[in-house]
Amino acid sequence: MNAQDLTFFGSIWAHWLSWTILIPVLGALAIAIVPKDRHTLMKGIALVVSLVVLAMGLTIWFSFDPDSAAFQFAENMKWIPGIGAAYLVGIDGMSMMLLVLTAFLTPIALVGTWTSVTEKMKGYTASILMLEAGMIGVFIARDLFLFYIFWEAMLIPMYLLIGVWGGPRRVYAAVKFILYTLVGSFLMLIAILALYFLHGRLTGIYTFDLAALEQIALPFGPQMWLFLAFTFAFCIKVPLWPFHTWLPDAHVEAPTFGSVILAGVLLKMGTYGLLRFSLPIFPIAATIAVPWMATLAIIGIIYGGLVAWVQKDIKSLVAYSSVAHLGFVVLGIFTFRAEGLSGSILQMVNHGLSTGALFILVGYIYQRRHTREISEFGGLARVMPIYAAFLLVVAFSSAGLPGLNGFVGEFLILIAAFQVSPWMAIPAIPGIIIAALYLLRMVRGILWGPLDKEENKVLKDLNLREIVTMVPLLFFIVFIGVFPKPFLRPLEPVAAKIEKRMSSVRQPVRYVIETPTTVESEEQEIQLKAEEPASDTEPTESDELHSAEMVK
Amino acid sequence: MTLTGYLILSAILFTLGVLGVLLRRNAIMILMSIELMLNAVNLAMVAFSRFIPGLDGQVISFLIIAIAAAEAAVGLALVVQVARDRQTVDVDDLTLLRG
Amino acid sequence: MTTALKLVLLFPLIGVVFGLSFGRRLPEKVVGWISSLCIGAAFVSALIAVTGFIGLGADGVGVSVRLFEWISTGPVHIDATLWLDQLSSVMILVVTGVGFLIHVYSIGYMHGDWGFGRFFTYMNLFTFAMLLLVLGDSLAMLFIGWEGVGLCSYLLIGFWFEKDSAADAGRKAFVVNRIGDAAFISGMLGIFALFGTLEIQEILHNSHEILAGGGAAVTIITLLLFVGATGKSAQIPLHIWLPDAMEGPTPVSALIHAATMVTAGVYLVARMGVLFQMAPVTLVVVALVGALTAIVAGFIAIAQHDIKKVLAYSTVSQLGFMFLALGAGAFSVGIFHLMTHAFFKGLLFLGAGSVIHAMADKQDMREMGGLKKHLPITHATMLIAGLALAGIPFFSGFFSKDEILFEAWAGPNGHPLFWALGAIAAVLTGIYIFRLLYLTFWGTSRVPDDVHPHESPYTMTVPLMILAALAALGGFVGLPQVLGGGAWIQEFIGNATGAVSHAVEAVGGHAEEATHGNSGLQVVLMVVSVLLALTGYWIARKWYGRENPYPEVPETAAPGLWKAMRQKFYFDEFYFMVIGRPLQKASEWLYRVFDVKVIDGTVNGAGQVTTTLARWIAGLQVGHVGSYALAMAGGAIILMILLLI
Amino acid sequence: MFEGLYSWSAVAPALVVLATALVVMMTDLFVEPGNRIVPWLTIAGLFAGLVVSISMWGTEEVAFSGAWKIGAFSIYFYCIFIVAAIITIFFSMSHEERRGRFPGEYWSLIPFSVVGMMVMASAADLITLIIGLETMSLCAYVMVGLNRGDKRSSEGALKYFLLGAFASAFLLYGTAFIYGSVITTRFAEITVFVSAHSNAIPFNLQVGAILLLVGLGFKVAAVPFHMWAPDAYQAAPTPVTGFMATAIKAAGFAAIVKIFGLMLATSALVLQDLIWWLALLSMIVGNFAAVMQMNLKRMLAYSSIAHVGYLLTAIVGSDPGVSLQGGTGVLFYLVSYALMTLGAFGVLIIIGGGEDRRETLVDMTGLASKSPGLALAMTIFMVSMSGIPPTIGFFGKFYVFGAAVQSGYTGLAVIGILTSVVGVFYYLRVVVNMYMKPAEKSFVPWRRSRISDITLGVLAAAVLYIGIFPQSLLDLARSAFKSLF
Repeated sequence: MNAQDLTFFGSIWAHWLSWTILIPVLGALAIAIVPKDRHTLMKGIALVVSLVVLAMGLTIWFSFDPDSAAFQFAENMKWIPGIGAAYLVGIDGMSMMLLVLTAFLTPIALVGTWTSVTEKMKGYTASILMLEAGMIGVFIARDLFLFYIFWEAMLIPMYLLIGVWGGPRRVYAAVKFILYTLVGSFLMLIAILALYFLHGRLTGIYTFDLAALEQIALPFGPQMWLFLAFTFAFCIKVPLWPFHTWLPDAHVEAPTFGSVILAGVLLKMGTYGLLRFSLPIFPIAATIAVPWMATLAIIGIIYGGLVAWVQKDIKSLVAYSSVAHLGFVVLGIFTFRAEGLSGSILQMVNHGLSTGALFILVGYIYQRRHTREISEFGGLARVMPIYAAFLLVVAFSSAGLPGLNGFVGEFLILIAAFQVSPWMAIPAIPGIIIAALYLLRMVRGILWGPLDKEENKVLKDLNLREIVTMVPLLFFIVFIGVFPKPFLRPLEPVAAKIEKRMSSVRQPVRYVIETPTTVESEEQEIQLKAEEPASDTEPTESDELHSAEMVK
Repeated sequence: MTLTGYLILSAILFTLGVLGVLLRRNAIMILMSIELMLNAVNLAMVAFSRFIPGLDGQVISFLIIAIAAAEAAVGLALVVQVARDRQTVDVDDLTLLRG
Repeated sequence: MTTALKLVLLFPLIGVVFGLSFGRRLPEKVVGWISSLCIGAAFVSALIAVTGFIGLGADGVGVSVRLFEWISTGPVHIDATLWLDQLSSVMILVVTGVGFLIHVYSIGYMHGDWGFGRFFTYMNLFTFAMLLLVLGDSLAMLFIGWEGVGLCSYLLIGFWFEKDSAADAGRKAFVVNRIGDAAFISGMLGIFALFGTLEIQEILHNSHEILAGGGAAVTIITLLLFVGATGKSAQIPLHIWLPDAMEGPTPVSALIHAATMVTAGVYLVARMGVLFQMAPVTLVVVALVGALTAIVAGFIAIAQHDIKKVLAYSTVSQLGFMFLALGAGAFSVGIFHLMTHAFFKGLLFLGAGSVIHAMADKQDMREMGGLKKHLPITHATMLIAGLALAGIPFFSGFFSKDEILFEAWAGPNGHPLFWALGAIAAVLTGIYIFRLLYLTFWGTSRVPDDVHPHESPYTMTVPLMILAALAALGGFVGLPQVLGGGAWIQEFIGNATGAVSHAVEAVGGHAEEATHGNSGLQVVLMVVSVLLALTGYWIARKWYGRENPYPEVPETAAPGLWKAMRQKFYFDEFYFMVIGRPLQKASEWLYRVFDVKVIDGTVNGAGQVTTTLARWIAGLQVGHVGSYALAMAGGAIILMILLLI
Repeated sequence: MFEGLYSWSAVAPALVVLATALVVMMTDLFVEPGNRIVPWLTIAGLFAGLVVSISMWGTEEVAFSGAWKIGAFSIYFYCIFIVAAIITIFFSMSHEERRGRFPGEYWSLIPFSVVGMMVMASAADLITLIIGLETMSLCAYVMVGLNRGDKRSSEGALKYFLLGAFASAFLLYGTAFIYGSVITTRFAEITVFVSAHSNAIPFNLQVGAILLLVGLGFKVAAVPFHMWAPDAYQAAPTPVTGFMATAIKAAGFAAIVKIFGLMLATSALVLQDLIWWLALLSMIVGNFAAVMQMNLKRMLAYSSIAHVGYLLTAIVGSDPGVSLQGGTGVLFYLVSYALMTLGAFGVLIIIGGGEDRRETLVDMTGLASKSPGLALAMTIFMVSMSGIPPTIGFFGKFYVFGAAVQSGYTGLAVIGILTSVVGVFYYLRVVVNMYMKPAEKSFVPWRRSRISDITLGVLAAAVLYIGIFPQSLLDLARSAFKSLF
């Protein structure tokens, strides 16, 4: 079906992606006019809307061509021609995966936390839907300006979720979350502007279209700076060590829904940004940054794990474990190898599933006991066997047990890293020991041991709603572990494309550029020396001419 | 007397006015210092006008006198209001608003 | 045959699904028997598959059964493929056969436990994972099984999770195993980097091309794999988890911690034998670690009071023997011992379980003695197993252990020193097993009055008897040539690891078969090893064949050594002091000081600096008109100055 | 030279507003105090002025021998002024209901000051500009002091007045120097002179330019000429504060764009570097000092100083020869700033109660549960001021920083954007108080006025709508700026 098809369904189908954003927004507006005390109705609207989005996500999944690296479901509309920004959306395998993850986790988290919030329901449900719209927007935008709008716009609902419905230190956590993120993304804004003008100056075309921005060979100096600014913003979001300290606070204080989405989707935006922007637009800078990024990632893996190990609060344990897990993702990204890249993307999904599930499970016992201290529990397996089974599977998924989803991603990442250099992979490997340490400590503390607390003896096992929430998560945790192929396949073209882009500049990087005054001309040589110019990613001739003019 | 001479005189007057604003504590005196500054401007205007073609400068100086008058009117009214409210016109006492 | 092979995997999986669905709802008997029958069916399938395979020719190459493509991305292609050759044939038969017996035994043993269904679910899952481990054609598949059995081991050790000690032991087992796993993964990464694949057969096939002449790479890779093996097979320095693992129900100890899972390391080394043979340094390390473990664990076993602990250390020690064989280059002999060990050690554990069952869950041998009359079947079967373990001639253990000692001296990579170490361990074996028999079954009864020992039900004794038969006679499949046998099992397995030898010959290694002509030495060593076993018996008899064996003779004779042995040579304490505690302290420090104070302190510090700056800047606004005007005039002057510059 | 002398249409909008002011002043004499006819009459007159202004969009006319020029630029600003004035009057009416009546002359002071602003926006001569500026300022001094009986109000007014007069003297002195070196005060001729002498700018001209910078810097409250602003903003009745923060600031920037963005925007003068410093200091001082403010009016005063910094950043980056981005950015930003600031002050006016002043952070506590709509609107304004999409404030900031980046002042843009993180802190603190803290017990309910509610709703909607679809406003701003050439 194409855009000219003027049937009703055809026109909707032509803007299918836009509808995935619009529907939650409309849902939020609908919630806004619901009378104040109709809580169930509001939750119902939110659930129905998110299920509709999930259904749309699934149609996308099934009608997606997994073998194509091109952007599918693309839409292109005029928006702000005055600055060259257009409403460009479209998805490749990576975006599709994360879109579906978002659409999947939102209703799950909503059902999982159905009874955990009881006040200010209107704002809560509306924030949830706005958040969903914003997150999907981030993943489908192909225009840098549009991307940035979504990137920041979704901060506000998350900020409100943490700050209004959070724990005792919620205000601190919410403010820290938003300020920390904004430091990075505001700097990225300047970098976006600089990139935009640089591109305009080099090519004469002022645009935010990602496809165009990827084409140019940026001069060395600006490339480094811009890379730093972009990457800094993404690293805060990831969060890469040592920019992680907002995360435990945010997780601990956020309501369960917030934690699930924060861990499940929001953190992925950082790694998504690295893959979507930092690598393809600044390949040389990214290549130079490999040792640094890998070092930080590895420190994150070890450090996050060790610190998680000594946490008393379950949520904060899971939060630090996210630092470690995302360290793996970043490590995989900076291998620039196809298997590492697809492993990383898969690992994003895996982390979303398993950490999301963990937070939901923590939420269950929090709602029963109103505490998250590990020491307050013990022996729950006796009174809550179903819960115990779920927690076990999820914990082992998070620990990267083969046969469950976590292993596939981690293993691919390690393989890729080892191929780049053993020094990139081996130091990360203790991370999997440590993962066992902290997760088993958690399981030990919650499930095993004598059931010696009176409050715990009367705990009820999961009810049907709670089980229904977990089943889809567990299904995919096992499914991806056993049969990851359907999930890896759509990622392959994306990974191959990025690998190609990166390898086109990999060799000449060893070049030492001495004098800053001749940077641009050196850069030209570098570009010319690249052995096999990759036809679709290599700068076109006109770009070269423009940069030559710059030199003069 | 050369243009420079007039300008120097004007600058001295202006500076005296500035110093008056900075150092005086009585609102009326500050107002008068500002008038002094405006007169320094007038002097400069007229001097320029004297040494370059056209009479614009002299016309402008009349405008400035008018402005000075208007300012004095509003300013004195405000001083009166403050005096009524606070029984003082010492600007150093006017520190309710700060920080 | 391929279908049968798939069924081998499928039946335990059905058992798992069944257990998950109905484990808590149906009566014990039904659950127990259906679960056991799943394993039994798997055993039958395995028999069919193996028969089919042998029908193709006992010396043929393996058969691969591709299930589906597991991972395929970029250059990484990993298939879920099963590989049946002589080595895996032996393994699946042992796993399903012994597994089936232990399942049946468990029906009686676990009777009345509230987690009955859960237990059988775990056991089935374990069997599935173990089969995957031995059947996987790719290192990745093997690793899935490897971790899968680790998971089950974790769950089963901590089966009685309400006991703190059980929960802790399970965790310890998993974490220590993970250390080995980490090394295993590293090894796999290295292999993938060199070979571009993880398919074992492909790796072995290409090894001497890619690793022409060995070199550091293969040494490092094999060492890493070996570290992985030490984790799973409880070798020094990663042996500390196994004794604690005895917290699990006894059938678990029999199945997982004696017969099958702990031998996975041995299996791995044998499986990757080609690579190991190309790395002589590694082989020496393997042999030394094996021998050292055999001795150290033997000493520790002598000083344990807990019947299961004795057996646990005995297992560690026997695994050491197996590694000694592997290190000597005699891979098939190692597997042979693995098999006989599965019989007699499984039997010993089941017997111990029967004793414990009879003693109302008491495990301390100081409260036993003279149980022979209460538990005749248990006694008889355990005696057979003990004799096999000690290496008394014509019991199964005799053949395999004797072979090991011989190969340690004369194997492709053998050395008399290895033999000497093995010989010491053999004496120790005799001492601790006869000590166990003396203290448990013989002598006078020290049973407390409130305990009334009784023989176990048939579900438990029948498996004991079957295993006893195997333990007694199972060795004859490997009857050495000097005794007129064909060393059939070694030949058989050698076909799988033998590709090995042929490959290695090309690069100048010894062929395993090369030693088989050396029959004179073999006879001498065989006699010596029988003497060693008898020496062990003699010492045990001297020390424990008394009216009251307590206080034990070595305790009074060498109290210092005894204490060290009782305390397991302080491995746990040492690790805790050197690794555990510092790591915990470091983590605490990282969190409390570095994370909260330094990193987060910087972040919050930025906020505080902002506030301080803000207060200072806002403080400039003092409220005086004069100061405001001064700021303006000052600003104007500064602008003027900037202009003039 | 005299071709434009009799062009009445060029001054028609200003005349309409002037007439309004006079009529209102007269009417006030004849109706009893507090009669609603007076504000409505003002609104009607201002609206007429708005209609006349808009109807002249696209024309370009000169009057008073070239001292007055009306074009798209002027009309753009007329609209800002008049709309701000109308909204201010709406808010003033609600303000009256809570805080007592304004004196009758208040309603005429607003159109009078609008006339002054309009004169500034259409000035083509320094003298015209100064006359407009004085007209506007004198009205403003009086309006600040209108909270009779409040000691702070008169104090603030006096401070504002003294410093304003002081600044005027600098401005006039600067005019004198420019007149002395260029022999004229017409913008067009000065522009020609500057480009002709770009390699040898007379010293007098440079001194004059700096003195002008001081004077105009004062009017828009750029650091270090800003110190009156917090005091005056806090002192003034809240509607007046809103009016000052938007219309008066816009008028100041109309002058700055003309003079520093265009007339003197040449690298021969070092002004660019000087404004760089002003921009930098404004952003830092404004944002940091605002952190300490518990009084929201004072906080918004400092925040307006910060926003002046952002606007000056665009002026720094303004090089009309290369790109229109700087000037367009300023024009766009002024509208965005006006919308969100008026909205924020509108909320303050509505929550402001009778006896107590209710203008501190604490007074916002629990607003979300008391009045969710109001809280939502305030959140939108605060988010917009923080520069977070999808709001107009984001696009404005994006555009002005873009101007700086484009001209190579990336460093300034980086510092600016970092200080705006501090800004986010104090803007969102308002949101924190509204949403995340329990409601105060002693919260006295207030009477809602439909006019203010609708006004706020329209403002919030505009903030969002233009934030998402900024193109039309961008086009207007661009053609307005273009018309200056």
